[in-house]
Formats: sequence, C-alpha cells, structure tokens
Amino acid sequence: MGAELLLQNVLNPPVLMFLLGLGAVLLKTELEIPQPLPKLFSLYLLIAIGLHGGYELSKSGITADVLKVLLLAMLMAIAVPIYAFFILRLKLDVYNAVAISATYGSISAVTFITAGSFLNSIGVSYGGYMVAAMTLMESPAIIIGLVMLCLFAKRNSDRINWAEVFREAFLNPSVYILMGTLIIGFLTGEKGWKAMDPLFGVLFKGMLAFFLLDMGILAGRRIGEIRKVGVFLIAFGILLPIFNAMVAILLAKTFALAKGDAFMFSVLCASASYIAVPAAMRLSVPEANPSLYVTLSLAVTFPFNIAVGIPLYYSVTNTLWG
Amino acid sequence: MGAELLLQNVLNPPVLMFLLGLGAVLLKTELEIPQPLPKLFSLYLLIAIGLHGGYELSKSGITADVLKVLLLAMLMAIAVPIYAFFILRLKLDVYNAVAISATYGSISAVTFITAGSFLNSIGVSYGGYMVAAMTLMESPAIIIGLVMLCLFAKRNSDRINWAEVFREAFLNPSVYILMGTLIIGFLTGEKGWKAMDPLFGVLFKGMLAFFLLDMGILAGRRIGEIRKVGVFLIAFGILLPIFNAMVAILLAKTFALAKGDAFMFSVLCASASYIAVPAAMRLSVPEANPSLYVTLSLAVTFPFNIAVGIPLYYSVTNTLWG
Amino acid sequence: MGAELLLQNVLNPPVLMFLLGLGAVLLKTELEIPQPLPKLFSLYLLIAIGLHGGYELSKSGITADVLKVLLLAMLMAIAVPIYAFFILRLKLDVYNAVAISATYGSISAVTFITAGSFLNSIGVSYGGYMVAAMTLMESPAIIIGLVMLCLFAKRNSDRINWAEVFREAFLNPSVYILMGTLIIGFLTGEKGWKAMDPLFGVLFKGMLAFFLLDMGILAGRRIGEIRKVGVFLIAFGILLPIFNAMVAILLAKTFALAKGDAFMFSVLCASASYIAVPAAMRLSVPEANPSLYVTLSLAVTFPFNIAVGIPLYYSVTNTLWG
Amino acid sequence: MKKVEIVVDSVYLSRALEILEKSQVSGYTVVRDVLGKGERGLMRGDELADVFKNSYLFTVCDEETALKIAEEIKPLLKKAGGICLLSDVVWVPH
Amino acid sequence: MKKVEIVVDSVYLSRALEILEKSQVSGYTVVRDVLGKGERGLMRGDELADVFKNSYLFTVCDEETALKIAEEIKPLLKKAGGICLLSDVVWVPH
Amino acid sequence: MKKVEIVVDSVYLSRALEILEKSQVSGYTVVRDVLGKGERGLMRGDELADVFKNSYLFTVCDEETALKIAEEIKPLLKKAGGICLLSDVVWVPH
Ligand SMILES: Nc1ncnc2c1ncn2[C@@H]1O[C@H](COP(=O)(O)O)[C@@H](O)[C@H]1O
Ligand SMILES: Nc1ncnc2c1ncn2[C@@H]1O[C@H](COP(=O)(O)O)[C@@H](O)[C@H]1O
Ligand SMILES: Nc1ncnc2c1ncn2[C@@H]1O[C@H](COP(=O)(O)O)[C@@H](O)[C@H]1O
Ligand code: NA
Ligand code: NA
Ligand code: NA
Repeated sequence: MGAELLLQNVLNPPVLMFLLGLGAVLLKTELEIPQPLPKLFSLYLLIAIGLHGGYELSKSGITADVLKVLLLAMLMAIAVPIYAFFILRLKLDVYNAVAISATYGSISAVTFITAGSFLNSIGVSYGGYMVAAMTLMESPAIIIGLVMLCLFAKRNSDRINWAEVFREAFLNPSVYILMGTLIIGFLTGEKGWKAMDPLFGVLFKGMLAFFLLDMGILAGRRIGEIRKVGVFLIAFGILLPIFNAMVAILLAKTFALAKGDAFMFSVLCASASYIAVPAAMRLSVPEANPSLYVTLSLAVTFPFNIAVGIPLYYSVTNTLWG
Repeated sequence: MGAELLLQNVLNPPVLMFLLGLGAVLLKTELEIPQPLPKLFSLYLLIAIGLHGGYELSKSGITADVLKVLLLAMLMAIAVPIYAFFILRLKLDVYNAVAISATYGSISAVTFITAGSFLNSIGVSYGGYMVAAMTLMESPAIIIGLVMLCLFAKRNSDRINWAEVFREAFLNPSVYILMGTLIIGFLTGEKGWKAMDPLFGVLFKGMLAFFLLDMGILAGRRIGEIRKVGVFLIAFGILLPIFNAMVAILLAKTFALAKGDAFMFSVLCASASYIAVPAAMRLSVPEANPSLYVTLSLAVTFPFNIAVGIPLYYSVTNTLWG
Repeated sequence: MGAELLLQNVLNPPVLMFLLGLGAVLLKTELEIPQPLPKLFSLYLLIAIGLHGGYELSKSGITADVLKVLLLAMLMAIAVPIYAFFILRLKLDVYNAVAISATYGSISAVTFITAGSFLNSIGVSYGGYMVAAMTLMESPAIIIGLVMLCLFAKRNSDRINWAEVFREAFLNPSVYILMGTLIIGFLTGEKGWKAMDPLFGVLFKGMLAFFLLDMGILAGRRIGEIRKVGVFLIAFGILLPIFNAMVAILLAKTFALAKGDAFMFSVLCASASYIAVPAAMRLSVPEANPSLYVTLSLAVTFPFNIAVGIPLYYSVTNTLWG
Repeated sequence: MKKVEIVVDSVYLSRALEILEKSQVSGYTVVRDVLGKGERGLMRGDELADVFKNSYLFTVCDEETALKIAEEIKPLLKKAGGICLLSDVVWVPH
Repeated sequence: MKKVEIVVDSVYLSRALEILEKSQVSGYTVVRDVLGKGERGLMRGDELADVFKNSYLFTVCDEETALKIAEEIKPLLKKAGGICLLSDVVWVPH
Repeated sequence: MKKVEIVVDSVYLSRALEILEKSQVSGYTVVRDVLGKGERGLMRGDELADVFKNSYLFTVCDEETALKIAEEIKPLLKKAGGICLLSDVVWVPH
C-alpha cells in the first residue's frame, strides 16, 4: 500500500472529521452532538444508501452476476461468525464469544459508505446491488450467534425466544429501512431518484462528514475502555478484519467479481456492527459485557477500517485486478 | 379514475415512504423518528411552502382572481365544520362532535404538499396564492367549533375564554409560521427566493419523503385504535373528505378557477388537521376524547387522501376541466 | 447611512426570519424550536464557516497581509475587554463587570455570518482568513476577564483554576470546531470543498435563515428582562458595539486592510458572545448574574447589530474606502 | 417539608405552574415530555401536536402550602387528567 | 399508598412495563433516556444503539401490589441490572 | 435507606457527580435537562449555551453517606444554586 494512497484516504473531509471528533474527546472539549441528532444522520445515511442502491439495481436489473454476489455475501455472513466464535473461545467465555462474533459477522453501513466515498474519489465504480449484499449481511450473524449459544452454553432457565430473535435479526430498524428504501428505489427507478437526488444524493458526502464527527466523539469516549478490553481482543479487532477482507478478496477473485465490487465486498466482511447487533445482543445475551463488544467494534475496528483498512484492502484488490 | 393514475400516485417515493413507516409499525420493527426530529421536518415544510407561496404571490400579484379564491376558501372553512357537526351529532355527544368537526373543517398542510408534489410530477401547475388560501382555512373551524359548543352544550362553570380561543386559532404555531413566511416570501420576491431555493425549494421533495416516513409510523401506531373508533366514524373519515372535495370542485367550476387551483382547493377541503386543531381542542374541549379525533384524522383520513383521495380528486377535476 | 441600505439589509430572508421569531414570542404563539435542533443549526453554521474559510485560506495562502489581520484581531480581542471592564465598573460590581466585558470582548459567529451574507448580497467579497481572525478573537476575552477578576476582586477561598480556565477559553466547543474545520478546509483544499459545498456551501443561507428564526425566539424571550437590565446597560449594549466598530474601522484604515475585510473586522469587534463566553462565565464567575450578560448580548446587541449595526458599519466603511 | 409531585397533560402545564405560583412556592422543577398510562389511556408522546404527552413536576414546600396546592389542583386534574402525590422530605438548607 | 420507582436498562423497558400491566396498576409514568451509574458501569446514553441507556419509571399503587411488583421485577433486574425502590406517598384523589 | 435528590445547574453537574463518587455511593441516576424556578429565577433551558438549565439526580445510600453528601454538596449549592432533598425509601434487593 503506497503512502500516497493512505494520505489520499486520510486527507478527505469525512475521515478528518472523524479525527476531529476523536480529538474533541481526547482534549476534553465537551463538544457533543446530542441525541437524537445522531439518529437523524444515521437514518439519513441508511435511506440515502438504500434509495440509491435500489435505483442502481433498477438500472442493472437482477442478473446472474448480481445473484452470484448475493450468494457470496450470504456465505461470508454465515462463515465469519462461526470461525470468529472459535477463535474467541480461546480466551473468552461463551457469552462474550457469542456477542463479539455476532458483532463481527455483521456489517457497518458507515464503513461501507466511507469506502464508497473513497472509491468514488479515485474514480472507480461499484454495483448498486452491493447495497443489497450489505442488507443481506446484517442479520445472519445474530442468528448464528444464538445458535452457537444454544449449542455451547448451558442455560436451562430462560430459554431463547426464537420468534423474538428472528424479529430482532430481520426486522431491526437498520435492516428494515435499508431493505425498504432499496425496494422503493428499485420501484421508482430513474424518475424517483431524480426527485430524491437533491437531498439523498447531492448532500451525501457532507452528511457523511457531519456524522463521522459524531462517530469520532463516540469512539473517543470508548477509548478509555480499550485498556480494559485487553491485548488479545485488540489484536482480534484489527487482525480479524484484515483476515476477513483477504478471504473476501480471494473469493471475489475466484468468482470473477468486478474490481469495485470486490473491494466493497472486502470492506463489508471486514467491518463490524455497532448498532443493530449490539442492540440485539444486549437483549438476547445479557450475560455478555456490552463494554467489550461495543468498545471493540466502535473504538478499535471502526477507526482502523476508516483510516488504514480501506486503503489497505483497496491496494490489495488493485494489485490483484491490476 | 384510471388504475394507472392511482399507480402513478402510489409509485412515488413520498407515498411509498409513508407505507414504509406504516409497515414498520405493523411489523413491530421499533423503527422510530424520535422527537424533536418530526418537529424539524414539519417546521421545514411549513417554512418552505410559505416562502415559496409568497414568492409566487409576489410574481402574480394580488388580483381579483386571487381574492375570489381566498373568499371561496373562507366560505368552505366556515361551511364544512357546520355541516360536519350536524352529521356527527347523529351518533356522538356534543363535545366529540365539536372536536371532530373542527378537525375536518381545518386542513392538513402535508396533504396539500403531497398533492402539490403529485401535480408537479404530472406537469400541472397551481397558483402560489393557494398557500394563502390554505393559511386562511386553518383557523375558522376552531372558532366555529367553539361557537357550536356554546350553542349546544350546557356547560355553566368554566366558560370559554374567547381571548385564548382566538389566540389558539389565529396564532397557533402552524398558522403563524405559514403566514409569516408567506409575507417574507412576498416581500423578498425573486431575490429572496433565489437565496432560499437551495434549502427550501430544491430539497423539498426529499424532505417530504423523509417526513412521510414519520407520518406513516404515527399513523401505524394509531391503527390499533381504529376499531375502537367504530364503523360510523371510519365511514365518516372517508366519505366526508370525498363529499367536501366534490363540493369544492363544483364551487371551483362555478367560479371558473383554473384546473390546478381547483384540484388543490378540493384537497384542502378534503383534508383534516392533526396538529393545530387537536392541540386547540385538547385545551378548549377536554371533555372530547383525543383518541377519536387524532386517530380518525391521522390513521383514516390522512392515508386515504394520500393514497386514494389525491388521484381520485384529480381525475374528477381532470374530467370536468378536460 | 442611506435608508435604502437599511432596507436592503432588513428585506433579507434571514433578518426577516429573526423578526418573525421575535414576533412569535411577543404575540405569545408558543412557536418553539425545541432542543437540540438549535444545536444542529449552530454546529452546521460553525462547520460551514470553518470549512469554507479554510478553503479560501488554502487559495490565498498565509501571507504577510493575513498575519497583519490576525495581529489586529488579537489586539482588539485584548483591548476591548479591558476598556469595557473599566466602563462597566462605573456602575457595576467586579463580578458582573468581568462577565459582561468578557462577553463583549469575544465575538458572535452568527453576527459575522449574517454580515458575510449581507456583503455577499451587495457583491463585495472578504478574505477567508477573516474566519481565522474570528476564531482567534473568541478566547482571549475569557482570560482577560479572569485576570481582571484576580486583580480587582477579593476572593480568597475557591481560587481560580487556571488550567480549567484555559481549557474553557481555548477548547470550548465553538473554538474547537471552528479551528478544526478551518484546518480541515485548509488541508483538503479545492477537492475537499467540492465534496462539502453542496451541504456546507449551497445550503448556507437557508440554514442561516432557519437558525435566525430560533435566535429571534430566544431574543424575544429575554426581551421581558430588558427592563431589569437598566438604562445604563442598554446604552452600553448599543454604544459599545458602535464604538468598537469605529475603532476597528480606523485601525483597518491605518493598516490598509481591504474594504470587505475592514467591514468584517468591524462586525467582529462590535459583536458580543452569547454561547461560549456565557458558558465559561457561569462556571468561573458564578457570582455574576447570567440574566444580565445573556440578556444584554442576545436581546440588545445581537438584534441591534443584525438590523442596524451591519448597514451602519458598512456605510462608514464604504465612505472611508470609497 | 412536603414534596408535591404532579403529572399532568403537557398542554395544561402552564395552568399547573400558575397554581404553584399563586400558592407562592419558593420554586419548582419540571421534567417535560414524560410518558405514561392512566385512566385516559397511553400517552406515548409521539404525536405531532402536544396531545398525548405528560409533564412531571415537583415542588418542595411546607405542609400547609402543600395541602393548599393539592386542593387547588384538583379541578384541573379532574378536567384534564393527571395525578398529584404528597410525601415527606427533608430539605437540606444551604 | 406506595410509590414503586424502577430504573432499568432501556432495552428492557417494555418488559418492565409488562410486569406493571400484569400487576394491574392503575397507571405509570416513564422518563425515557436517563443516565446513570451502577454495578454495570456508566450509562451515558450516547451510543447509537440503545445500549448504555436507562429508563426511569414509577407507579403508585397499594402496598400489596407494590410488593408483588417488587417480587416480580427481581429476576429482570438481576438479569439486566437496575434498581427498584419503595416509598410512602399520599395520592390526592380527584 | 435514604434517597438523596439534587437539582443543580447543568454546568455544575459534573462537580455534583464528583461529590457522589467521592462519597462512594453504589450508583446514581441523572435526568439531564429539567427546567425549574427558584431563587435565581426561571431556568427554561432554551439558551444556546447550557446556562439556565438544570439537571436532576438522585442516589440511594445508607443514612450516614446521605448526610455526608448533604454536607459536602452545600458549598456547591450555595455558590451555584439548586436544592438537596433527603427521604426514606426501601431498596428492593435483587
Ligand atoms: N398509578 C399511577 N402511577 C404513576 N403514574 C400515574 C398513575 N396514574 C396515572 N399516572 C400518570 O398520570 C397520567 C394521567 O393519568 P390519567 O389522568 O389517569 O390518564 C398518566 O399518563 C401517567 O403518566
Ligand atoms: N444507588 C443508586 N442510586 C441511584 N441509582 C442507581 C443506584 N444504583 C444503580 N442505579 C441506577 O440503576 C442503573 C443500573 O444499575 P446497575 O444494575 O447497578 O448497573 C444505573 O445505571 C443507575 O441509573
Ligand atoms: N421549592 C422547590 N421545589 C422544587 N424545586 C426547586 C425548589 N426550589 C428550587 N428548585 C429547583 O432548584 C433550581 C435552583 O434553585 P435556586 O438555586 O433556588 O434558583 C430551580 O431552578 C429548581 O429547579
Ligand atoms: Na463483517
Ligand atoms: Na378540511
Ligand atoms: Na466583540
């Protein structure tokens, strides 16, 4: 990975805004973006990515190539939480291993968006169906995690309420809104997008930058807890994403995905959830410590991906695809 | 009404976003747009519609034709709550009849806006003074309702405080902001609008879609209460709007309004308030049950107008104007 | 100052929105922009002005002329609170004199922005480094105020915690975000601004108008307290800004600043803080009465500057520069 | 001292505060936007109008004032719904 | 009458309310989004998910119901954290 | 057990919490952004700065700790305004 690629990634308003938010906490400035403003931004980003993805999908249609990508996405969404679980069990109890592996099996929409914005800035494109792939990848890890829990934990009382688990997995707000706007974008096509573009397209990068300021603040607040997380987990939070990305890139190469799609796929596999999965885990696995899985995902993996991971995965992809 | 007109209306991002919000509640997804974000959107829409209406008015000037429209608006704003009251008295007590008739005598700005966006998408225009007509139509129903209360209810203690009622009617936030921005738009004309257009014009449809997501959620939450409302009121909530719209269209034809104006006028008469009037009624007629008037307006009439009413009234107007 | 200049300033959507907000309170309409929406707008404006200023600075570079402006800004930021303090001591105790002089020694970003928008509308430009000057002028008054407190007050217990004071002065959220986005704008230059422009440039005037509606409401709520403030302080709140502006204009003339820069510099010196400094004073000088300094700054000086000060300072500058 | 706690529909908050002011309490504290359920059904607070939203407020005063407030707030609570509670507290002077 | 006050993790609010409903209290009041600190550490409420956020709720009921609620809420608080307090209040009838 | 309730200007919230931490309470709960009126006038909480805004917090602890907190919070309340209340509660163990 060339230094200039790293610099090109970092010298971008969104990434710098993230660092600004981080610095605000480290310098104790009392800067905050009070609730529910972060919810406004995260809703906006989900709607925007969904509508745009749906629109792109309506242009490309649902081809065999698209289905191939979706299948690969599904495969990784099932495989990652399984192997992550066994790695984590080396050092952690079942509950925390379940929660963390589910977190890493799922994805982070903002990481995906930032990667898209990076790709865009260097003039490479990717298919709108990648948003569909992302939506598909949000939920399975939750189910896999709880299956692991049933297999390996000895909880007799208070058995898992599977109906609720499936609702949490497939109908949590993030998945629902992404899925819904993807369909709306698909149904309303060109004409619909033209009406939505001024808000959900043109303003996108600015809103991303604004939101990353808040992500920086949230990550900063968790940084104090990184020490408590321990060296094993910190290493896990950096190495697993790299490993996942490499597996994804190899898979993508094997199945002849386009370069942009391969890169976005690797980012999806490398990213970890900090909204949907933690909420589900807090409810279904209260024995696990949320400080662990939220801190790891938000204060270790997210910044790593944003700053270093994205250019790294890109340079690997670029080398392989040429 | 052709099926394709209905489809054209429904296959629009704003209407689909409304359905998405509705579905979020029916599927129990826990999606919500927390306060005060809905206030941000409703404020935005009021300001946008006011500024734009004022600008259009500054172009057309206040002509005899404009005054004609305003007079018709005034007429309907007084007539509707009176005949609605007597229809409602067939089944309801005085208090609830007052509250519901006031609700239907007033208007819904979001229904108006959605109709404008529909008209826009099929390439028909309407006069900026329709916004002035809308503003005029918000308040009278509140006064009429309370006059009805005085005439027909036997409350001795705790008499109505008319000063407060007039303030509630003419200086409630919605009326005030609409009136104020209408004047600002009028005064600052072309130049003012050019500065405001990027935020309050270009982004308008996207913001409407965003807000309708929330309206769908709110309507969805009330749907469980529809059964409690009873068949009579549900029929009322659908038939009265249709009736009002038809009266409006006939009036508009008689007084030779332009096609776009006639349609927008019919939408105003068909729509029911769910912000300004409920707030006023809660304060002035605490004996009435807010679950009735809010549910009816928000969960029956609003969705009906958005999905079916708008294309229906348009197709009637279109037939008559050709 | 010609009447038409005054009119041109007032007949602008932002200023009219301020009046609309003011009227909303005076007419008791219950219009409000609930928290944290005002925080959203103020954050937006700070980020926008910072990014844009940094971008402009990256175009002009940091020249000797720029350094000259920054030095002048520093000078005034130190001088104003000192002479303001001695004027205030004629009538007030040490604590209130400290708090008010710090308030007037610092600046108001929204006044600066409104002036910029005014300048823009009459086709005069100013340098991006003026934003850097503004950032520099926020903090010193807080330090100077507390130095005055040490020199002239006899508090033995509970001595000033200077570390905390410096943090409050230089790392309060406003200063931090302005400084940070200025640097981001500078580092990312042309390319960065192109990505941020749709949100932080194009929408700027509309957002300013929206925010000024809220400022009008806040100012209106304080108007009832103006009487309690007393004639001396009201006169101070109008005359000191005029005096500061004149000193600034003379300095600017002496050091041969460009016309637009001179005007913006006069506005900075004339404006008073109502966010950063009041928060710092509430913490460091609890003996001072916040009703005094907030009311004076928000309900006297801010409206005066917005409505009358800006065209007044401009007409003086215009006469001198020709 | 007595603590008087009141939950009232948000549209009637200003009326409730007027009653406190008239009884010359030395102060009060208000939490706007609380949710609740009572006779009049669920107050989720999610409507666009301020209908269906409660406010929670309390004031600390001597027993006599507390009873006076309780008496004077009754008609409002009867009309608009809500609850009024009294309990014992010690107010730490400063 | 007894006032039962409960602080519970926001993700478990609906479970806590279910317990109240089942005990047939006449009503309850909820303040969403309160912060706190306890055994499970700081709940600043600033995360994007509703993790790390508490809700505070209270209900007024007779002693028997109060004790029943206290008993039934125990397993939830044990599992998810939180506190439950009982105190005496006078409910002013209207 | 004792419940200690404190209303304090929001800019001084962190100082108040420091006092609680120092007294080694087992936890506390905070409602940010409450409004109020007292000696220092109306706190509407609508300013851009955090001036004019209160926070309400409570902690449950044994009597001794409660009295210690009441003592240590006095200077802060004297300087910055606010109130401190003590009352009896039963903490349901879990
Ligand atoms: N037993 C109760 N305990 C706590 N809060 C109550 C109780 N009953 C009513 N409330 C509150 O008072 C509001 C109005 O009550 P009501 O007038 O009975 O509908 C409710 O929405 C609750 O917030
Ligand atoms: N002693 C206490 N006093 C007041 N609130 C408490 C106390 N202990 C716990 N809490 C509240 O209950 C929540 C959960 O407590 P815990 O389960 O101990 O972490 C905390 O976040 C606080 O809001
Ligand atoms: N008697 C009281 N009852 C309830 N809250 C009070 C009372 N007095 C003061 N407060 C609260 O404490 C805050 C500060 O009070 P003060 O320092 O007297 O201005 C007020 O804004 C209220 O929120
Ligand atoms: Na992943
Ligand atoms: Na109507
Ligand atoms: Na100044």
